[in-house]
Amino acid sequence: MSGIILETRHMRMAFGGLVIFEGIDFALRRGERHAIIGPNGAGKTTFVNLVTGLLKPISGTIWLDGQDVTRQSPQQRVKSGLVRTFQINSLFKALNPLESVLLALLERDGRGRIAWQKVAAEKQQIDEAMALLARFGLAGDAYTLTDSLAYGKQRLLEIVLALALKPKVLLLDEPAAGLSTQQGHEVFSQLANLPGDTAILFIEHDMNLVFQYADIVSVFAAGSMVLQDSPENVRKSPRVREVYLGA
Amino acid sequence: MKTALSILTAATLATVSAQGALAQETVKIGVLQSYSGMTSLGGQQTDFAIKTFMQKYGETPGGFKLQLIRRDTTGPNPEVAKRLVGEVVTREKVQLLIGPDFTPNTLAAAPILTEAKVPSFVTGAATTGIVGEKSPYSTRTFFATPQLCKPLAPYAVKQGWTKIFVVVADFAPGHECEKFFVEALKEANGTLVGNLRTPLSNPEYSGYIQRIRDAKPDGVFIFMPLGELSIGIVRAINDSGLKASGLKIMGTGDITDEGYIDAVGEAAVGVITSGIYSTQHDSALNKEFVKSYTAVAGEKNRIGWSAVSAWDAMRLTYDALDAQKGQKFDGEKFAAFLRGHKIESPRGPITIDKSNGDIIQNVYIRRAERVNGVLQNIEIETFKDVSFK
Amino acid sequence: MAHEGTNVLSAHNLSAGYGAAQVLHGIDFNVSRGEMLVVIGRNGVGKTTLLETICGLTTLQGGEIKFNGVNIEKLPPYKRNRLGIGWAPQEREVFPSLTVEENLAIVHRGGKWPLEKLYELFPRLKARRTNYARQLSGGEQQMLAIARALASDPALLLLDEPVEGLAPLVVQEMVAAINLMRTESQMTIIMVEQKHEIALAHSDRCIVLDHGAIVHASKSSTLLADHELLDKLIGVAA
Amino acid sequence: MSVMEPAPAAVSQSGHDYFATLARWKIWEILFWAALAGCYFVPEMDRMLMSRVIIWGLFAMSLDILLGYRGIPSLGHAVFFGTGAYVAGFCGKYGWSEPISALFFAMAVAAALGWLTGKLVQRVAGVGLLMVTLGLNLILFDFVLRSTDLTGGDDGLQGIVIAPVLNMFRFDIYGRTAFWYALVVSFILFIATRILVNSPFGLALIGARENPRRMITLGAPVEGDVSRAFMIAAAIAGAAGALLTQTTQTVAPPTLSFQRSADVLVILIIGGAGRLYGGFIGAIVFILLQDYLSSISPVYWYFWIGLLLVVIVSFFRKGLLPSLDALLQRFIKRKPDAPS
Amino acid sequence: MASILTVLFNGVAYGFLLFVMSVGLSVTLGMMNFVNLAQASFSMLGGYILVTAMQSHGLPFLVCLPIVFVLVGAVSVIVERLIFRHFYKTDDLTQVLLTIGLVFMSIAMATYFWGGSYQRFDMPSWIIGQKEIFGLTLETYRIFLVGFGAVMAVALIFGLERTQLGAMVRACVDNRRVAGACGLNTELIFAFTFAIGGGLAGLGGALSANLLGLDPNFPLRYLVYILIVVSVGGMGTITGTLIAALTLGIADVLGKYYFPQFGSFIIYLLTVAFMLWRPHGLLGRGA
Repeated sequence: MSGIILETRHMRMAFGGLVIFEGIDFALRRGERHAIIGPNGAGKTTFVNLVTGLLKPISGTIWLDGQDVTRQSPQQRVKSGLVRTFQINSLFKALNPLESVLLALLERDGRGRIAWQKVAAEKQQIDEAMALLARFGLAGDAYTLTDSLAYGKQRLLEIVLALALKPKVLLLDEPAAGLSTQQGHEVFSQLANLPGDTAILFIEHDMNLVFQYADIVSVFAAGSMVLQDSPENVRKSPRVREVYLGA
Repeated sequence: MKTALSILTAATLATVSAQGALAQETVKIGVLQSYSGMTSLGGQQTDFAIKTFMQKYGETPGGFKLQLIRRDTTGPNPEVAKRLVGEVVTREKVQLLIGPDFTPNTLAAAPILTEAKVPSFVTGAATTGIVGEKSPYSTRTFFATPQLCKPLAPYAVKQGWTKIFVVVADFAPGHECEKFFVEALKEANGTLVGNLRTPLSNPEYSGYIQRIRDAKPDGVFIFMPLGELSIGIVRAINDSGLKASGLKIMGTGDITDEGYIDAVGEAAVGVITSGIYSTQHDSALNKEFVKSYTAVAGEKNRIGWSAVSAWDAMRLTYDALDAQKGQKFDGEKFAAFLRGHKIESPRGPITIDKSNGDIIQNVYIRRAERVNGVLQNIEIETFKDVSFK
Repeated sequence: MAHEGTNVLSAHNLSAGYGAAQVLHGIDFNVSRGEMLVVIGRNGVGKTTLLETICGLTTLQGGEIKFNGVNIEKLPPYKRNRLGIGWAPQEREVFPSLTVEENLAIVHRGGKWPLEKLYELFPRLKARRTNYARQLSGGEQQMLAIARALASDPALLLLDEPVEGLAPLVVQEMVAAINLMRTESQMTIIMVEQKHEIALAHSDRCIVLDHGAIVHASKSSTLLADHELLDKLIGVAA
Repeated sequence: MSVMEPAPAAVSQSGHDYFATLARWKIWEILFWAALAGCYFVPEMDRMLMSRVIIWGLFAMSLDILLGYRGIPSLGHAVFFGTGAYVAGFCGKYGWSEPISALFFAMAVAAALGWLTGKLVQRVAGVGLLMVTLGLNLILFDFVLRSTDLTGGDDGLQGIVIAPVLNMFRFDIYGRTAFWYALVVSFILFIATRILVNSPFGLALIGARENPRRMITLGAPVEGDVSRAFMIAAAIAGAAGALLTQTTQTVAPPTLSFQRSADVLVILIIGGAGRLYGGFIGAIVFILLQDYLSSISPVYWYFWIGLLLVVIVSFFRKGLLPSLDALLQRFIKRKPDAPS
Repeated sequence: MASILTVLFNGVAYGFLLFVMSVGLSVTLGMMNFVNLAQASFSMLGGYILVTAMQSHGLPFLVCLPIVFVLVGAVSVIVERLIFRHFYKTDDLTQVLLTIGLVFMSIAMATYFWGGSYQRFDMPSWIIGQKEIFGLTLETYRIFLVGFGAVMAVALIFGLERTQLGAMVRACVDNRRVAGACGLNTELIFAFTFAIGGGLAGLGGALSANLLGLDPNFPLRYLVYILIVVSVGGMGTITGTLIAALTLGIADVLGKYYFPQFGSFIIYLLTVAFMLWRPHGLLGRGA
């Protein structure tokens, strides 16, 4: 593992009077597969929203690849390689997967503001979009309206959209939610095939998936990080059993 | 849809003109007034007046058969008015026009009427310099702003109401009226103690009325467009107690126009206005006019000055057509005939000016009172043959 | 009251869908008092549609449904609820602009489930009673949806994937709560669940849906034991 | 899910084809414009009315960029229309009588105003956006109406002189020049807009319409795009306004009234938003019917217009064009699919 | 000093006038999320019913008000059952188009039935003129308006907004399907709320028509004001509507007194500023 790619220092957050984090220190290393687990309402999604810039922390700093990005807009963070997916599908319903992925590629390559020539002229990006879709078994649905795709395929497209941006850090909020056990494994095995230097941070409730695919697990509970350790040690921790896993 | 419409229109036209061709020459008259929206009463009165007139004096003056083409200008909307004028002139081939109403519409229509040599009657626009100056074929039967705005100033000073507060609506006619009144007031040695321009969409006057109260004037002069504003301000001054404490309310006849005075209600009693026409005008012709108009329109639709202007436009049309009896209709001759023409109108005598076709008429100072339980404008003083300048 | 044996709900030759589209084809099943029936199957085979058909939210294209011996297929949803059918929908369909307490209060009918008892069942909700439902976390919304279904004092509870997206500990709590409901108040339950291990382990009987039709019905324990059949029906092995 | 057919070699090619087909001119499009041009030759056709229809169509199309493609409703679109109209009017009044260059100038001024408006509202959405644009519209209207010295107020600008187009075609009362001028300018701007909506930027606008939050997480400058969309829409609305001034040689406050903003929204929704042609179809239906109804029933035509709106939203929920399109699709589909 | 207080009082009175005019829309738009511009037409209908009852049937003013409330409420339920209920699920713009179409139709119908001119109101003598209160000369009708508006506001806030019924309505709006399956009779709740909203709009029309003048264009003339008040106040809150109405009313009257040259700018500028500051309105809920 070669150094830290994403870090939060004393990150504090509250909604009105309700304190979510007292001060989180968190580090993600390059190429790491890192899972966040914890009881519902522990602030896992809030953590992702803070890191990606949809929310602003009350105090503390966020560092991406050695840069302080606390004041950066979500767009700037995306440009720096920090990309996420959403817990509940957040796709372009009236577009098809090809158009959706192409949107991502055009933004990545800075060609999204071209107004004087046709989309069809962006040959390189179109080819890349088709290739990406093919890799995730979505080629046959490239022209199907996203809204009418099966749920599992929408989840996959969600991930393809994020991958299209060639992220350094990929944040996945419950990527297997709503999928059957088998589909969940399929998604994760695809993620396991990503280039080794892409760090992946994911929130997941299915412990089978967590223990099978994560290098390291952080456990959040009641506004703080209870434990950060290897899956085996987390599984054995009595504290984690008490707040999260149960008997 | 387009083609369907045009075929339909063409078919209607064909039948109409076929009927006309059998008899004598048809003169098509375009009637361009507001029939919808906030200013629709003008169009309504115009229609009643024309109908009454034609019932009374027949439909074939000078042997010409008249055909009316009505269009809705929707209010002061020059773009619409110009297009409608263009449409009735180029496609319907009207030879005469009653309207369009409102100054902006009149101004917009003028170039087309000049180019097509179509005589028109200005029955609803009061701005100065918009008649002969813009189209040599136009004739005004309405009034010009100074006719109403000037006489009240000397009248007020003569009554000893020397400190006057001026309230006008904040748009071009208001500005013009304010100018004329203030000039006349200075000439008559009155004092302007304050003035206000109020917005055109304005349901609430109390802030303004407090300003009037603070200025302690003898009288307030008001110019507001007919409708919500003209009703609202008189009522607001009355409700505030200012009228009861002795403030004289004056204004152009708009604020006690017969079409709206019932809505003003008790607040109107005692209001002094300058006007060109009142149903109470004492003449045989007027009594006859009121009787026959009411027979057509019913008691509920009272007679305002749009009705009289349209009536006089018809009178002038009939006179001019009679003069062309047996000839082919000629617009230029028609307009020329009217220059310097003088008629007796229900409002009193009127003269069409020789130089530009504008109107010279008596202006009356009236006081609103209840007559047999009905609010009326009683003429109390007459300024004779007031010029349009 | 129970005329047809102890059947709380019986569906006969049920066909339903949304508008003209047909999702369910000739479904037959019964649930008897105090029983827990689970409906399992792959994504999109019509499990949710089945529950919504019982609630009256779909277009019924044929067949009949009897609740406590009464035909209900023509009744509007709110009347079915008043007869005693409670529904806890999936996707956390709570009322976001109402507080937790309001969510419960507007449908509350007392009976076996006074508010205190609901809060006892889900203590987290009590802590957040004045918060708007949209401010709750996913798991809390799930609890609220179930509590809301109970608040109308149902004789039959329809649960749509009640443990989806919940932390393991909460899943255990939820399962315990469900068991409590059954033992304490003889509640009849129909539950749709993707996580078949949990579903089968805690239920009496099961039906398996595929393409809108029942392809298997048995005791839950039977199916749970038969790995081969389970694999064939819902493709468990990855 | 795992039983996906392997990507055939042709698939990547078909990606290009897909976008190329989307952008290709359809036969009905050519027919539409040809029919519009052909109106000129129909006897008894009111050409001034037709040029008005075309101008309204262009105006509605400009709103379509905002509403249909970016998903931003505006209740103040007449601000840009009126700005273009008044700028063209001022040009004509103060000696810049050459129409084409004045049209460009009017577009530029309207575009600048659009960009500023976009800056102002880019963080506002929904009702807030509607009310802010409505408020701006009311303020500008009030200003123009009251500034009689500058704008002529209620009477409108007087003394507008427009030189013949290309020094050859005079604007006459029969609307011959007006018709062609409006049609050609509108067609050129239509083509430009058509290119825009088929471009990567057009796709980005649609993306932000569908899901602005997701566009942000793709790194798109969503707020900047709002300004850009406003600027482009304003420029075209300004062109429509300038066309109206130049073809009628009149400009008065109704060109930037709230009523006009509402009308253009109605026209676009009637026709169907997000289709580029919705504005034109809506204008043809609405303006022609309005004209027809107000001439056969000057007093009560409001009733029939109202009824028209109610009927359209009842039976053509998404507007005429999409509803007819859906009908056509069903009809086409039914044939080959008949056996299954 | 006296003049400032009088102006302030007039501002409050104008604020309550705006409140009674807008509260009907506040109920249907705010609570039911239905953009019903035709509320302005219901207001007009209220005005015409008042006129007919008072002028033609000689009923006392105070007796007419409940009649207006009930009749307009009944009419609005009929319209709701026949037309509106089919449009609950459509987007805002479709609802705008539908209801503006109804407004146009109502204008033509009012012209047909009552004529194009302004109506005459002969108000009872106890309500016209002025009263001396704390040394200030105040208009009696405005005092009545303030009192009536205040009672109405309190009744609505505590009787509709903060009650079980209010929560039920919001639940139906949030998710109609689920609300039905949870035992709420959504049709009945919607119809009832609509009746309240329509009745209030009618009442607002009856109370304001006397001051503002009543003619067939009433809906179009005041639609913008109603929209401004409801949006500035924020969707879904009667309290917000009240605060917005009072703020705008006082600002308008004070502005006209101190800066008459700005005319209507003040109210428009305030609207723009408020909406930029709080796009969901003063008390509105976030997206």
